[in-house]
Amino acid sequence: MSPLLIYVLLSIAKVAVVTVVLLMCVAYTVLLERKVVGRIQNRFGPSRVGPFGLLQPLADGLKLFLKEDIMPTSVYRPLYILAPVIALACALLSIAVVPFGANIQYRGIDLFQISDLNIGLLVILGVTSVGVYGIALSGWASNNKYSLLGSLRSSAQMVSYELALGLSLVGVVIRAGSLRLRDIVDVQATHGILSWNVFGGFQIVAFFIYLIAAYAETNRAPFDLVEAESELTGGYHTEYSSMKFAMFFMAEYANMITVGCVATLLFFGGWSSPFGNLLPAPNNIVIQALLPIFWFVIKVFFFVFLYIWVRGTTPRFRYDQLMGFGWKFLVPLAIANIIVAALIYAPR
Amino acid sequence: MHLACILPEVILTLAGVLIMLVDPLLPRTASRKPTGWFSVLAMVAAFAASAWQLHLAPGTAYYGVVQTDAFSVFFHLLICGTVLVALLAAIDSVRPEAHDMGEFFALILLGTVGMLLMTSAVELLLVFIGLEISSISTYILAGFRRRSGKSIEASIKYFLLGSFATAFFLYGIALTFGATGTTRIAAIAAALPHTTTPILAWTAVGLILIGLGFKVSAAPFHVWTPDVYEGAPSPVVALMSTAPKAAAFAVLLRIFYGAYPSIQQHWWSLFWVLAAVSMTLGNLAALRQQSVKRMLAYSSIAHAGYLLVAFTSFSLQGIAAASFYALCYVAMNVGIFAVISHVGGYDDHLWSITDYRGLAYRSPVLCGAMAFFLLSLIGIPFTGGFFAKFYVFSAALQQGMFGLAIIGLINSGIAAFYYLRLLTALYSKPAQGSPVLAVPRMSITLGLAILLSASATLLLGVVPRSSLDLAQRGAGTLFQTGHPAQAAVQVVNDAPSQ
Amino acid sequence: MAFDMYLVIFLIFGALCIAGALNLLLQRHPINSALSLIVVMTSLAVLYLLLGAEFLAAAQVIVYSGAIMVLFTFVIMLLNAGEEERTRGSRAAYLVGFPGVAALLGLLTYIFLSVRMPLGNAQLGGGTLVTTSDLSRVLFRDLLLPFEVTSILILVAILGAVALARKEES
Amino acid sequence: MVVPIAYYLVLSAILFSIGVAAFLIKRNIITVFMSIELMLNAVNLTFVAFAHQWHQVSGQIFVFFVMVVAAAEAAVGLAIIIAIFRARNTLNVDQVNLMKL
Amino acid sequence: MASIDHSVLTWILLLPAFGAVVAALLPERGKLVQSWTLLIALATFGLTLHLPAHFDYSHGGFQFEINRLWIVSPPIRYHLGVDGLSVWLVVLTGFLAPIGVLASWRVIDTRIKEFYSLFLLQQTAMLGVFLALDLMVYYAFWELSLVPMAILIAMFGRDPGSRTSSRAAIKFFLYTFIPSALFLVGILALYARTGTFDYVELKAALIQNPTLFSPPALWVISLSFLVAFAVKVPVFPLHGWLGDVFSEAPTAMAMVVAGKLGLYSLIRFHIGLFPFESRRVAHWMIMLAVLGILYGALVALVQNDLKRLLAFGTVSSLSFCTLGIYTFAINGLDGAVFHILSESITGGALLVLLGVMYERYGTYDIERYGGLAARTPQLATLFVVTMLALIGLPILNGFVGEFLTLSSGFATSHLWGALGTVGVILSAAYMLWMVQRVFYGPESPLVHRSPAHDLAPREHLALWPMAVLMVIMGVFSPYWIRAIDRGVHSLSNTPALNHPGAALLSSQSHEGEAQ
Repeated sequence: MSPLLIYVLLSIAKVAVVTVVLLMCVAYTVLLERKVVGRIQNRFGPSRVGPFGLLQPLADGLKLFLKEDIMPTSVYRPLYILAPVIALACALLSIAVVPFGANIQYRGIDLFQISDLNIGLLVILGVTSVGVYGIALSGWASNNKYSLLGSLRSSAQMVSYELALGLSLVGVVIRAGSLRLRDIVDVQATHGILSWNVFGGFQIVAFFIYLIAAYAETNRAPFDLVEAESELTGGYHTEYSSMKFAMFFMAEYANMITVGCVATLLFFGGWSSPFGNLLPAPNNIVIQALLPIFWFVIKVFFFVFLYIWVRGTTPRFRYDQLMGFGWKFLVPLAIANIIVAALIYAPR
Repeated sequence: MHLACILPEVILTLAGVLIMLVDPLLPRTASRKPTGWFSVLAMVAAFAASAWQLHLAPGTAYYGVVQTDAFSVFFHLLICGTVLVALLAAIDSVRPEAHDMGEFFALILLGTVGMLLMTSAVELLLVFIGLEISSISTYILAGFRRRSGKSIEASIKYFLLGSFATAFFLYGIALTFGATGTTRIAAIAAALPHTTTPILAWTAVGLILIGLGFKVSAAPFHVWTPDVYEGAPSPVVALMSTAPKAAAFAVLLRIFYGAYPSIQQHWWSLFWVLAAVSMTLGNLAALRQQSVKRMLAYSSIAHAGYLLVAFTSFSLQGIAAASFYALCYVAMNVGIFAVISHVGGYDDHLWSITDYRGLAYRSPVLCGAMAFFLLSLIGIPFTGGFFAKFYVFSAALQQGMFGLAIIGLINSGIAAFYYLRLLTALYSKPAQGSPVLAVPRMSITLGLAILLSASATLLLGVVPRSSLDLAQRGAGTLFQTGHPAQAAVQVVNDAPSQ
Repeated sequence: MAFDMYLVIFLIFGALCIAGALNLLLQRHPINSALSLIVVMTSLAVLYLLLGAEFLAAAQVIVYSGAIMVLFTFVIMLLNAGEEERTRGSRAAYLVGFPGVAALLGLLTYIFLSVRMPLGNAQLGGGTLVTTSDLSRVLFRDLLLPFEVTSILILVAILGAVALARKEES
Repeated sequence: MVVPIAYYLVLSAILFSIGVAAFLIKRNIITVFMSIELMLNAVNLTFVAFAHQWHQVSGQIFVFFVMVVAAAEAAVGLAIIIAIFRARNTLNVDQVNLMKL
Repeated sequence: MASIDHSVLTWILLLPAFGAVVAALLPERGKLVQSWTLLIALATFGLTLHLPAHFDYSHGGFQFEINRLWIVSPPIRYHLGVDGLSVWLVVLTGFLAPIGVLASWRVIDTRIKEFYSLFLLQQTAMLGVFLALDLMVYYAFWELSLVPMAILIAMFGRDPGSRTSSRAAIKFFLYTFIPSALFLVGILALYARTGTFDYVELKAALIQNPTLFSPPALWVISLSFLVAFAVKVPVFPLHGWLGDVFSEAPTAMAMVVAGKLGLYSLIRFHIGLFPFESRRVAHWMIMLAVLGILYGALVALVQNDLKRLLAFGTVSSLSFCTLGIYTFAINGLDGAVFHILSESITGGALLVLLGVMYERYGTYDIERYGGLAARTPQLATLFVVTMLALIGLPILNGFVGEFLTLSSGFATSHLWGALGTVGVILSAAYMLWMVQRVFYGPESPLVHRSPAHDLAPREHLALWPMAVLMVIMGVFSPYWIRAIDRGVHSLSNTPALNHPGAALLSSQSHEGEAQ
């Protein structure tokens, strides 16, 4: 086979595997959420379908797939259909630049990352920023006042918090001197937990800014004003049902996972072990390849769990509080953080 | 040393930021007038700093991005002085109870920073950013009287057409970059004679001229001018009809004489046409106007045309004449708009020429000042307007531009007609039955503003020597730096003799 | 084949740009125009990548598609702008505008094609990839002052946006 | 793997011209404003193409600054558009005509 | 020469300007402003008298010169000086000023400060025109002279603030301004080649270096000069503004508006700078002059408005000067300049008289007058004397000028000379007819109703000096001609084309620099 053909085939395989795994993760994150929130609220959550309700996602999926596709009469049809597609596509797209494990290559092809770009971080930011359209357009195309209000809120919210989010990453970039995600992880790999950006890189403030801003970006509690049931019924997806609704749903959870991945990569040392070089490197090539993935998954799981935990326990912001918090607190704090980071790293 | 080159800009930026910081801390009901006084103070400081820059050795700073030389200092002084007068005129003309006055003054200060940078920048990128700063702040200021539909309408028109022009200007820069591989003005001049794609540079010249033509409101790119002047608050018009325009002219001079001297034969005819059309169209349209502000808007188009005449004479005198014209033009225009902003009122309840009838009987001093400015606009001797026109046309005639000079001077005759219409209206008795609206007492600041601009106009007409000297010095620096090609030729000629 | 790849990508995204731009022109609803513009901008980002400007490509998506156009759609939604009425418009725009635009296009195309040889070709790779650090080296040294001055620009814009959008208290 | 730079330039000229045409015939202020953005984007493409040709970073940096400027313009422009909608309740340029053009 | 000789011209120029500024600042209390203006006007007149008193009649060049660099680049010089041509015009201007003040004493009762300061400004402008020897300075004063006039017409027209008065103001301004703009092109064109604005240097340069300009270029430049001056005179087809201005302007301003500025400029700058080109247009100008004489007189015949009648009479009368100038005979030039002086005085006197009548009866309509002589004999006497001077009765001043110009006209062309003489007869006709209708015959209802006030002391003060002067000038004309002769000698045909102009001029310019 020609090298090009191998390249193409392997790439397609990578994409397929990652997509499937991601979608599976999404499905089970939903289950996890229902379970954990259930526990937090002193109930069990789904437990009927399969052992511990493990088949529940499958059932949900089947239901949504098979449900009648309702097209409300007064919607603006092209955008009404396009919106969930945009949302899901953007949610899935950013995973393409995330490295899941160490740089292990087969025939010159990186196995654990779909695409290694010099500007990986920027690509993630870019894709996330385009993701706004999914929500914004859905609300507008629905021709429903609740939807419109929801999407107006979300556009404003996402644009506002994107600023703080972007600014919070500058410190990390300064430390690594690169926008490439592998480079960013590499500088955190040496001394384990001590050299992670969140501790050793003095980016703990940035980390919290990132986390808060990311919650707002994904429209999750406590920033879920976009779909605040008590005020806006379903918010932007009030008019959506069946598969199109499912796409929004999947997008939301995929975004959560992406945020978890990015937080892991940027602040928690990515796939590197918390013990750094303290542990001897395993000899077995397979373990060598899979151990980083293990660390990576653990960390991402932590963030996903955190999402659910926060959702279960915190009350929702009011809209003006949300905006005030973003502009008057997070953005200045992020700028201050940049200055501090610059002062720390300038002598180097 | 680097900071010294942008000292006036730094002062104004700090002052603007300070106003913005202090403004929210003031009690809601407190008068915002002190911010106005503070900005006046800052502008005086900037003026002094610019004057101090005269003693600096000319040179560039910040890796060759800005240049301090007689040319930039001349325009610095001009702009700072003009904005100072406009500020003085604005302090009492705008409603004192308004809460956004802090922003108003901060915007003026920051906008001035943009204009100042335009005049001293020798990197097209900085020129572009300076242009945008000054433009955006004027777009906003034009719409500052939000309760009036006209004001915001002026703002949107100004904004859309201004941004449209910016795109052309930018395209021109892009093609220049394509032809020469650089955006430094001196480097462009050096690279241009050797470029393999001169046609790109020629196109660039045209596009830049379109872009800046809008900014200086030269016909046929003038469509926004009358509407914007009519709709915007008069104190703002006093500012935006003068300082940003002068800055745009400085940029035109800097770019065309600094960067494109070697393809002069390709652009002078464009200026010829632009000048002739601007003068004629502006004056003819002004003849039909009833509104004083619209009339002055068209007259400003015509004045842009007179100024462009100076560009056609590719000479040191041409640059000096253009600079001097800009100076005189801003002096008289800022003055007349200061008067109008007082007479017409903040909401322009007096707007037509008939409303101005008999002003001499109501407030003779204001009217005298206005008459004086009108005379200067006509170009009567012993006013700045006369010498300005004189220098421009003598520069043009020295290059044999008889046609243009005759068009120009016939135009100044036409122009005299509509100025006189206003002038005689001022000195006629008010029409029977028309309500005589009292002109409020003139405040000290406004008086000061008018006094400053009137004395500047008079001095420029009687003893133009020192300002003309500075203009010529500035022209000298520009003309020299613009001629590396000639310098190279000289070196070649010198070679055999050694 | 590789040669073709590059040209094909260029043609695809170039065509996408033009299609988007034409759609902007032809659509009557502002939101459709906005979306067409987003298509143009995103395709341009791809073209930037082809020209070796990866940072710009990302910035294009983030700034234009992700920020500026979001603002546009936001405002369209906020004002609930409907389909534009086909008012006659100024006849001058049609009479002078279209020949003018056609002339502009013809002229520019002619000029660019006439200098096709001296301008040379764009090549993928070949050391022309401009990395972010290359950019920042020029940006923060040679063009430090313009960069700093940009902050004034943004300050002015913020001031203005606040001042204009605020409701007038009466 | 080559494409003549001139093709990029022609593409940008086409986009620019469509922008100008849209500026002239569109009647909705927001769309008019968008056509200006299109023009700026076209210019950006020219810059990038030339930057590639000259191997000059400064061309790309210019684009970077244009983006910043475009963002600032968008903020101000949209604020003005909101203000005019409040004042006049229309977004049609032909109805924004208190003053004769 | 006394030391004041070096600065006297500056004093003459600045005193009225200074007076104007002070007048603008004075409070409007009683007759304070009027008195101040009168004082200044008299002082200026006194200063101007210094000139003929210390004039060196043996010397043909410029005297009392002052020559300083004003602006370096382009080189504009503050160059003043008088010669035989201008000296009496300066004195005349000074002489008429106090009379103007006296004539306006009571008539102007509103916006007094404005009136008098503009009046004094006008004075400065006119003196500047006669004194300036640098073309730019000259042009500056030339243009400046429009402004006070236009504003005063607008403000103090017959019906202040009416459409007609502002139209008259605008008409006057534009008529003069537009040709002046072209005139400026001409000046700049001269400068572009010669590099100087100085009259003396320019003249020398043009004579020494005839190849500097191509003949068509010089021809066009000379035409731009000619048109600007001809409008101001006004020469026949360009007189459209005069009627309106005469009927609208206040007396004191109408006195100075016509004639001397334009005619002086024609002689000094058209003939002086372009001897060849001006000769090329000579027969056209003579023709226009004669047409003007006839046309003015004929139109004056049918006027019913006193001021309009006077306006057309003035056109007619001034055309004698034009006629004299373009004969290029020494007699003609002498006569022309002399006629400028006498016409200014007589015309001024007539305007004052009309003003006096208007003050009393409030109209200029001839139909409404009649039989005035019986009620106001002093007025009638002075009127008749002035009228006789105007129609050129021997022993009065008008005769000298008309005789000299017409005789040289005859020498040039019998036809034109003869027609000009017809004009003299016509002017006698309209004048006498007018006097007959106004002063004699039955008393009109208007005159009958109104109380009869004869001339007041102030009016006597204004009128008698002029009347006396008319007689003196008619009898002792050589006293004036002596100076004028020196001034115009070099311009006339007899020696002009072969006289050693270059040598003379270069010696003059050396002198200028020495001072």
